[in-house]
Amino acid sequence: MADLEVPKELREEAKGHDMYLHPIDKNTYELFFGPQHMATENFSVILKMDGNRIEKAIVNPGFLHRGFEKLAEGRPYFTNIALLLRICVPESDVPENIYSMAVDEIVGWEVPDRAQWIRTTVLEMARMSAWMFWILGFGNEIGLYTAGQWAAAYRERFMRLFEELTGGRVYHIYTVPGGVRRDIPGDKWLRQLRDTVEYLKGKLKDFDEILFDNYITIERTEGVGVMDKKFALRHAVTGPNLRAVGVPYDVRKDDPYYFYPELDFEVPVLKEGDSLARVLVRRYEMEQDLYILEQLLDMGPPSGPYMVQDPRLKALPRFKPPKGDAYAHVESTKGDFGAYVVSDGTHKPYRVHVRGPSQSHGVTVLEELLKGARLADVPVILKTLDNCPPDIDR
Amino acid sequence: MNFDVRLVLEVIGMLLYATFMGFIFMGIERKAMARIQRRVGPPIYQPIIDTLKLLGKKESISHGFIYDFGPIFALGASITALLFLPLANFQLFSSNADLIVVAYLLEVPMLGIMLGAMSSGNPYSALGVQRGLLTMVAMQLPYGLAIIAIVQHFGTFKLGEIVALQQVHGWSILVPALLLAMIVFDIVFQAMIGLEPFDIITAPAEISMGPMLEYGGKQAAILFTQHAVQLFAETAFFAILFLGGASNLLELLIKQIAVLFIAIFVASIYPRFTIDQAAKFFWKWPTIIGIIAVLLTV
Amino acid sequence: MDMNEKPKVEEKVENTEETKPELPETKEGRLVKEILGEAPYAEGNVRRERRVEFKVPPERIREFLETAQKKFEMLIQITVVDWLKEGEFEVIYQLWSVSESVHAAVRTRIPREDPRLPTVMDIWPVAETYEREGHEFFGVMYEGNPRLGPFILEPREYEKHPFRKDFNMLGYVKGIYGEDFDRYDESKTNYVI
Amino acid sequence: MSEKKNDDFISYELQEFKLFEPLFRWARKKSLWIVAFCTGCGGIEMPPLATARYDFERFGIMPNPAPRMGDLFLITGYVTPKTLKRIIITYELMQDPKYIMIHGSCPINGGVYWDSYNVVKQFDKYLPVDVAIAGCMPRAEAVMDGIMEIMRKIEDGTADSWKRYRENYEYYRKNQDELFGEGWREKEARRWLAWI
Repeated sequence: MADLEVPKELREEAKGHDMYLHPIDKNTYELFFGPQHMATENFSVILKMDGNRIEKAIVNPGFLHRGFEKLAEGRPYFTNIALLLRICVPESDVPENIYSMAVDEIVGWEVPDRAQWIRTTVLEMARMSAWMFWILGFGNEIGLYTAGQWAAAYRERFMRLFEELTGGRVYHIYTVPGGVRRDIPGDKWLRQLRDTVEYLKGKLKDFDEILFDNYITIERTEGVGVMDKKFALRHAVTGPNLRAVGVPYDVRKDDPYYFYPELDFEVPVLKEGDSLARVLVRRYEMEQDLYILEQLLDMGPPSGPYMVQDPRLKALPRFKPPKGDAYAHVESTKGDFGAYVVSDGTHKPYRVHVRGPSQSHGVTVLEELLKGARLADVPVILKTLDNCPPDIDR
Repeated sequence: MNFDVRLVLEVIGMLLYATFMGFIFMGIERKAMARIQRRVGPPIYQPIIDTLKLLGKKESISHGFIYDFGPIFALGASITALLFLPLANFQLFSSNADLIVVAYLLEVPMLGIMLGAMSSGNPYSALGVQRGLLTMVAMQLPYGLAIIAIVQHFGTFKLGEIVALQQVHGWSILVPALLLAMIVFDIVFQAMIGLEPFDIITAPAEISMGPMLEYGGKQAAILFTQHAVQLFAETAFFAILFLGGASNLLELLIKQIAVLFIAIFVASIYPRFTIDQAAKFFWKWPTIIGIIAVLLTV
Repeated sequence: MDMNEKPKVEEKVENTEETKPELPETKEGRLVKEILGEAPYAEGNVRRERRVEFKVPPERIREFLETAQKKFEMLIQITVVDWLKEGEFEVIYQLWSVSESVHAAVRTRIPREDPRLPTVMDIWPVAETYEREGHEFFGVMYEGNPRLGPFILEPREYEKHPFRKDFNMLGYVKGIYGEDFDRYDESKTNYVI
Repeated sequence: MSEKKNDDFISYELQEFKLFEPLFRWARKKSLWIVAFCTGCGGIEMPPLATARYDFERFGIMPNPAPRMGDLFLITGYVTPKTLKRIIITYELMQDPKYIMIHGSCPINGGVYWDSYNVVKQFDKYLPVDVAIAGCMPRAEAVMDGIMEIMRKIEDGTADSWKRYRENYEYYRKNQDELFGEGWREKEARRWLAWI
């Protein structure tokens, strides 16, 4: 607060390097953690170590930067869907949805019920498959490969359903402004989805036994990377990480969209704020997500069109929304995922700004939590924060 | 000192057999883990192919003499340990206290790897070495207690005699005190062959293979061979101490595989400890059980 | 049936708000009124349910955000929009109130030639990342943030501040990676994306 | 006794033992270790490949975090210049013979990011490539097919990217230096060379 001036020499020094560190004295050493490292995947943390303890951590992202927001300014509205979904790879429906929601709001479209139902279902399926992927990651980091392998195999069931619904395994390009790209294939697909939900409900017990109730998992995560409530709010921590410090903030409840107001689900909250709490919140959310999917299936897809009826949609590449801007956000497994879209009345967006939850989790929060941690805690903290490097880089 | 042709042939034959079976054990380990993970898994002879491939690398980076010497030192120690073991009716070398010799020769290979890894200059390797040495220190106490329990019960340091006594009085694990010692030894065994929850030394997600990080090509092939021999020797040591030894190689093999499977099952349901937790763990339960075992044998 | 009605209610609220200049008697309206009472220099209005916005002159943005922080606990994002024709950067501080469930966009405009703003790192430490990003891509100087510099980009791209509207991306790409990746349509007149 | 024997063993050159070459080729084909460096989005198709549905360990393929032991470098998706520096260093850490497979359209010609200022357009200008798989994202089956292709190429000896890298080192080096500026290895890579 005292000096508002940027130290000039620091800025000059920063220009030559991708990162800078103070010179290392006798007792400490620098450890480059990533990007060629199993735990980080295209993300790098420079650790200044004192023995086995971390004195200082400096995050060095940018290995995945493609300039999405700039590219989106050069492509028509509907083409952007195929681009922006690549921001969040394990949960690619989330960027599709936030962008579509924002454009819907700018245009003033009211998305038909059927499309809303499908979008909700797709989002929940994406959440569930992302949870499975998270178990894989977390299991691998703490050395429990069995749970991860099982989870990745269960994820394939969702991949198959996605493939049947959208035609793509990983990138679906399915949710578009005004609705969804195509209708549900039929009742058989719904039956398959129900089977998968039932199947996973049983399998969650297996995960409880092998992963969540495991003595060593609890040893490894308890008391590691503790946050308190004030810290979390000041650092814009969202999603399960925020719920693990006792703040019941969930976009699905607090800023409801689609079918969520109709659904009955709980927001699990724990108070401890350590890695174990973050793991357990995720565990309870898996249960809630399966419950939500079940309710959606009980409700059944409402009849009606799956796309907004608008004559402007006939010439998609030249589709022009009115001037305006909108912010839309959804709850992803990683946290609050938002997009801010500005339209200047032409057929390309003037500015698209995506807010990935890892922008806060992966930089300032990580740097703070790593201070004083052991080296073996780095992967645990990384994974329990559920850091997703493409969110930071975009 | 006259040259004994038969001994030399037996040594060579036993080495070939041990190396081959060690590789197959490694294959069984990978295959069984894959089956637990609901996969098909690699063929059972996959480690042999891997070692061949590493031998066939056209380039071998060296970080100096010690770096090359480390793996060879480790392999030598493993082979020596193997030769002291009474495998079925072959005991190639023998001494009055071969139990102690084998028990500590089985730990020397880790020192060899540490020696080589340390000279590679990679900080991750150095961290792995640090962790490895700490694990060794930590597991020394329960390991020693388990062996003391055995020695006190049988009243001899000779492996051959221990086997013979077990043949007469039944397996050691039938004795309650030695059953406890066996539990302690099994926990230590998990750390000795580097499986979860004690694969702290390699820990791919933390220090990405640790000491092995800089090894590649022929040195890595030697390390693989060493691991195979070590695995064979350790499982055999376990079978000899607690499962009554064996009168022929087939019986030994069955017992070794049984030991191996226990290790695999434990490894596939437990995550990895951190190094300080591992040390604390070793000095807590295994040590307490070990002391009880020793007291019971007095 | 119920789900059909809900969005329509929202729409009506939105329409009425746009026509009326005064603040509606909702929780959003009360929130805006409260904040404007403490910060009379700002303009505020309610866009729709759970969305409010403020316009603040750049020299008092810090003061305003300090006031707003009492109600809006989280700084979700700092968006910079480059309005090339006006010669201005619009900096939007997007705040979220956890207690009230309201999103606020605090807008301010600064000149494009010398974009300077005070940092809000001490109010929300997470602003450090957002500011580094805004500095890197647009060249906005956040005075007081010690870590401005190449963050995501490498120094070469960092110098150019690539998200500015006057950054000729295609020309830059051709200069670096060569010309042979152009994507024309069959008549070689238009780019095909 | 055994030490000396093994020491001799290290020093001889295997290239001279042409007799063993078919055996080694077979071993190389059957035991491809992937360097666990997944660039870009394609990394998401690696877990399905390694797990129950596709399980590439059936063919002896497994991810290995140590680049020195790796054989196959999978470039799974677009490559940014910042990553490319690390890729080049990691590739040079790997020991011959080593193979590169590029995965997805982006390393081939930029893919969807053809006009992005931060995505490398033609990967094969900077490092040699053995097999390229098109698609965005290529399905797991396509990746398996690519791996089969590389196995076939190893067996008949046409997977020679490591040889090409040695022979045309000046060309690749020139392109790398053009992209990153002269002296990037000394200036930047030296800091993380040992730790990468």
